[in-house]
Amino acid sequence: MDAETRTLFESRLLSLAKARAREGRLPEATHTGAVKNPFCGDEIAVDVKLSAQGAVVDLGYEAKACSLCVASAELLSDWIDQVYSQAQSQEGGSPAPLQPEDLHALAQAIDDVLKGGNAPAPDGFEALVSVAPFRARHKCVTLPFDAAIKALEDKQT
Amino acid sequence: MDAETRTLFESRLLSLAKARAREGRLPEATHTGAVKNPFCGDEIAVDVKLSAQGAVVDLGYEAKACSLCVASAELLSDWIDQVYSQAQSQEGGSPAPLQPEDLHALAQAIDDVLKGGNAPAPDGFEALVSVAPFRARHKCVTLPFDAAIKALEDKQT
Amino acid sequence: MGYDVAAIRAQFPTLERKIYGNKPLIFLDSAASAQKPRAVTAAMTDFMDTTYSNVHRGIHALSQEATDAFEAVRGKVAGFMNADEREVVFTKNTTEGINLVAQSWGRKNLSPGDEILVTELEHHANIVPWQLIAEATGAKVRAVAVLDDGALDMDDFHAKLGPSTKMVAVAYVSNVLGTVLPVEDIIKAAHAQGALVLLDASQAVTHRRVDVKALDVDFLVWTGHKLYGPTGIGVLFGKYDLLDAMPPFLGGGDMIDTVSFQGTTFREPPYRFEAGTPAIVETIGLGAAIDWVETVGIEAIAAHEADLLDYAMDQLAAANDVTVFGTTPTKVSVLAFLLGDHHAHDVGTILDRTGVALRVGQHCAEPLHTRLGVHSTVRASFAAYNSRADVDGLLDGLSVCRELLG
Amino acid sequence: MGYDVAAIRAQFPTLERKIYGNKPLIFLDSAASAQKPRAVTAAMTDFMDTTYSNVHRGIHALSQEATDAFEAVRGKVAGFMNADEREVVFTKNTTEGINLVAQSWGRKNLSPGDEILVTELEHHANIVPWQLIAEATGAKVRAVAVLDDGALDMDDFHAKLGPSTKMVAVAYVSNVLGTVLPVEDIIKAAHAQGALVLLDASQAVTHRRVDVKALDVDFLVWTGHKLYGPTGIGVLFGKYDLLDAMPPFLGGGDMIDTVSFQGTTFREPPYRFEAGTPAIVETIGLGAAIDWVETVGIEAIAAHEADLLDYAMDQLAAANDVTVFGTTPTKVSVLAFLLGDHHAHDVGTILDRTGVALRVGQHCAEPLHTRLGVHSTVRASFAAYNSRADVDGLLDGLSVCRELLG
Ligand SMILES: Cc1ncc(COP(=O)(O)O)c(C=O)c1O
Ligand SMILES: Cc1ncc(COP(=O)(O)O)c(C=O)c1O
Repeated sequence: MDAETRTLFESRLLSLAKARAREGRLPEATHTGAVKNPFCGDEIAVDVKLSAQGAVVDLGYEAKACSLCVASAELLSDWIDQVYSQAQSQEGGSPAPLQPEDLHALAQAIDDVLKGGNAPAPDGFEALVSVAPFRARHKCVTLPFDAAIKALEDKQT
Repeated sequence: MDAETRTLFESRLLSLAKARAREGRLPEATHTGAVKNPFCGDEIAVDVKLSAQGAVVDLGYEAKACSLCVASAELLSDWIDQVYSQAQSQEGGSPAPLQPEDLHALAQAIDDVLKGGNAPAPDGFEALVSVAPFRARHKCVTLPFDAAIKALEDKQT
Repeated sequence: MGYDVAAIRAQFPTLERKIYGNKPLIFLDSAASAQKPRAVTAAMTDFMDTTYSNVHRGIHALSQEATDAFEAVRGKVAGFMNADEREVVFTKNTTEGINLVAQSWGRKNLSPGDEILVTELEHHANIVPWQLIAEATGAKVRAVAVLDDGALDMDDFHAKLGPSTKMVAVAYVSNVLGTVLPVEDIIKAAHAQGALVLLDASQAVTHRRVDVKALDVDFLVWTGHKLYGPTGIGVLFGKYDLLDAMPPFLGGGDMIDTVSFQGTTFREPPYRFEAGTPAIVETIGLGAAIDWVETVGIEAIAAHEADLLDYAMDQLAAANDVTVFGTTPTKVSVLAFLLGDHHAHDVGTILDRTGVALRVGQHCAEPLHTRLGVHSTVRASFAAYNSRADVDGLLDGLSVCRELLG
Repeated sequence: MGYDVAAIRAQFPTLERKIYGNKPLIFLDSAASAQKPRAVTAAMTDFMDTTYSNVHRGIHALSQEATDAFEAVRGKVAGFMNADEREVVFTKNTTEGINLVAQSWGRKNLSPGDEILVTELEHHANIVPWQLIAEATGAKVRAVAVLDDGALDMDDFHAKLGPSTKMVAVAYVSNVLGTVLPVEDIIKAAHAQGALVLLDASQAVTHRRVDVKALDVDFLVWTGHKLYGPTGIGVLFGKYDLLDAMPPFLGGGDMIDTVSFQGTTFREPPYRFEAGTPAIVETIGLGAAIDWVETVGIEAIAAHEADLLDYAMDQLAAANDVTVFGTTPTKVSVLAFLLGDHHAHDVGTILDRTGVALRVGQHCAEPLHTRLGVHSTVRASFAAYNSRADVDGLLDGLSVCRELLG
């Protein structure tokens, strides 16, 4: 097998996808976004619970999707969690509100990485570099981002 | 110019078409059939007046059509006239009734001539032999026959 | 003389492709669309280089030649499925053919309370057009159940078929399971209830002889690109009297009798349903594809494919981690499966890198996947040009999948 | 550097044809359909020989390559007419494009009392679809008059345009008269009344640069086979928001979001309107045709054709027995005429035998011929590959007609 494929399937993406550690719907979500990849039928729904101040209280997702999509959702959950809730509240300040623009920027950065740009992967998303040579799979990776953006752009549920 | 084309356009068809001697609608037609060649838009209507016994009392046509179609209508009028009205009545017998089958048979014979079969042209239709090499014009010649058959198959008007 | 697969492969230039550097292509995606033999591409190019002209419209020599060649294919298509020429309507693909019937026949003949019977295993092309016309007319679409082995549930069919059923629209062969449906029984039962039957023969004409007269089917549709022919051309068969009673579908040139602002009248079938400049070159290509298939022999192709299917099924059965969907005895060489609990996409990605081209996902049959309780499947399909070596290549590829996916 | 018509002709194999034994072909029927340069046939064959696969559906290398090539043409088409990619819907021809808008937009937006404004000079493809949808919805089709010289009667247009007008569907260029309509004025006036405008640009894209943004047109349709491209492929441009508000036209694969018997949802434009396997190879060919046209330069082609038209018009004017239809200053190289009072068919038959291929009849524009008070016309049309020698051939042919027809 070629090196690219080996790298992809030996990356932590596969184990992330197997563990599905963060999967689960939020019964008390304030925002929800579901998207589908019509080419393969893969689907993912992302739930977010924001506080009145816009801070992330909780988030979850549910996916009928391939390993790359699930892994990407896991990485995204991690990131949101780290950056917008726990990290900030540990320092005692009030948690930063999560804005659609933040996700747009992140999605753009991920897209650049996939398209093989020279920019380094955003912190925490290094594993996605291995998907770059697999053009037909890029959409698998970006699907959770689309769902999350859709969730935030949605009015409160 | 090639011989085929010369023969066609020097045949009596062109002068028949110019004269249009028999053109005219029948106000008292018992049967009427109109057809159109959708490829070029040419149209012809054939009127027939039959006696109660089915003998041809009168016939006419009106055509917005090319010279070959008009010439063919002229020849057809002539033929019906000769065979079914005047000719028979001159011999003192009662005129033979004109049946759709007679026209079908005639149309078939003309078709054979056009398609280049070896059968000789029916009496009176010899000039149509010159149309045979012009496949795209066959329909022009058969259009009046289609109209006449349609007229006879029509119920009384 | 045996089936000379090497000689057949040599007629398909694409099969010489190397991918990912130096991997020979193992093309197992013919159910999505087949490769084209040189005879087809050459017929199209020759026609464009020597005879091209619009058809049905000119009196000049080229237009006459082009029209003759075009209409000769109608005769060839009619012969291929034992129809009359005037029952052959050229469409752009299967999808357009089904929409044509749904819209033209349906708008005239469907009313609230009427039912259209489809099955759970249909391609979306044989579901969505009926849903659209049902919504427009108040009719209802009902779906016959599929059994676990991929067979149609004939009890459910008979239970759902009734006096309200106006149309039974079913696949002749499933594009996922390969199941050949008992269409003779379906047609007889439907006719006994006064319902018409449309067969989606997209995956049937490629694997067996189809005879519309013997079937006594009312409408039958298929698509050129799966029969080794060009894209952009499909076929709708309809019994003449049915076609003749149907209003036009699309309006435009060639399908009219006379046009005026007082009122427009329409031509007889099949022309009434062929508005505008047809896919002339593609029709010529379709004629060449039929010639090609008939030269090899559809029965010979079917026998060869059946051998490949048996071989593949045996090998996959030997591997304990492969689940095959569609295991009826009447099955053509379309083979959907899953490897362990791995997502089809991951399997497909790895197979692709080993040179094996096949399709993963729902294959435009989402309701069937819902029924099967799986999200997606891997589908290998075998055509005239596939060999046992291709099957071996698939199995080797699956070994790599096991290694990488754990 | 001048326009090297010999070099251009050399790229069209059909132009080397001899007919009726040894007569060189003088092809003056490009308005019906244009001949294909080698670049187009080669692009199609190369694609079928190396890259062919169904699109949008596979993850394997070939499918990805085919999809990329296919979608790249969408970008090329968008660039060609200054649209956005997602505003480009692939159809099978102009006729389907107009029917798509009539059915999809029309069924949603037309009600009794509404009016659709067309003109007396339209091709049937821009009349019949509106008549069909008018009949279905209770709307009314009205036709703007044409003046004796072939210009649109703008007074009549303004008189008929009003608050009831919901759609103005007009030809950009007449396929019989060659008249270029004042589409900028038409669009402004229509928008001022709240009506949408569809331009039938079938005969426009071949003769001039078309810019949908500069025009601010709502829908614009054309067909590949007249632009030196393949049959079976056409283009519908629609402003994105209009497309986005339209229900689907045909249902099937590729245009859906999710399918179930509980309810199906549809994708965004342009995919919502592209059901089933598209004309993949033909789309690739269309891309090659656009490249070919842009390499020669649409403006250079237009200038060359204008020169041929002037030359032909002068020669025909010198002959006192020729009546030309369409004599406005804004006229492209489409030239309808009659010789004396001879029927167009007789003239066409003789011309054909001299090697001149052109079209006679009503050119799918029966109402226009009714308006002109003639039953049919002879139509010569000049394309990129025609030369002054072709015009001379036409004139020689007319001399033969005079001799034989008296
Ligand atoms: C002005 C015009 N509109 C529409 C059409 C129809 O195009 P198509 O037959 O490719 O649909 C044509 C050509 O036939 C045309 O010239
Ligand atoms: C069973 C079946 N029906 C319909 C279709 C649709 O065919 P097309 O996309 O050519 O319209 C396909 C193939 O895609 C098919 O397999």
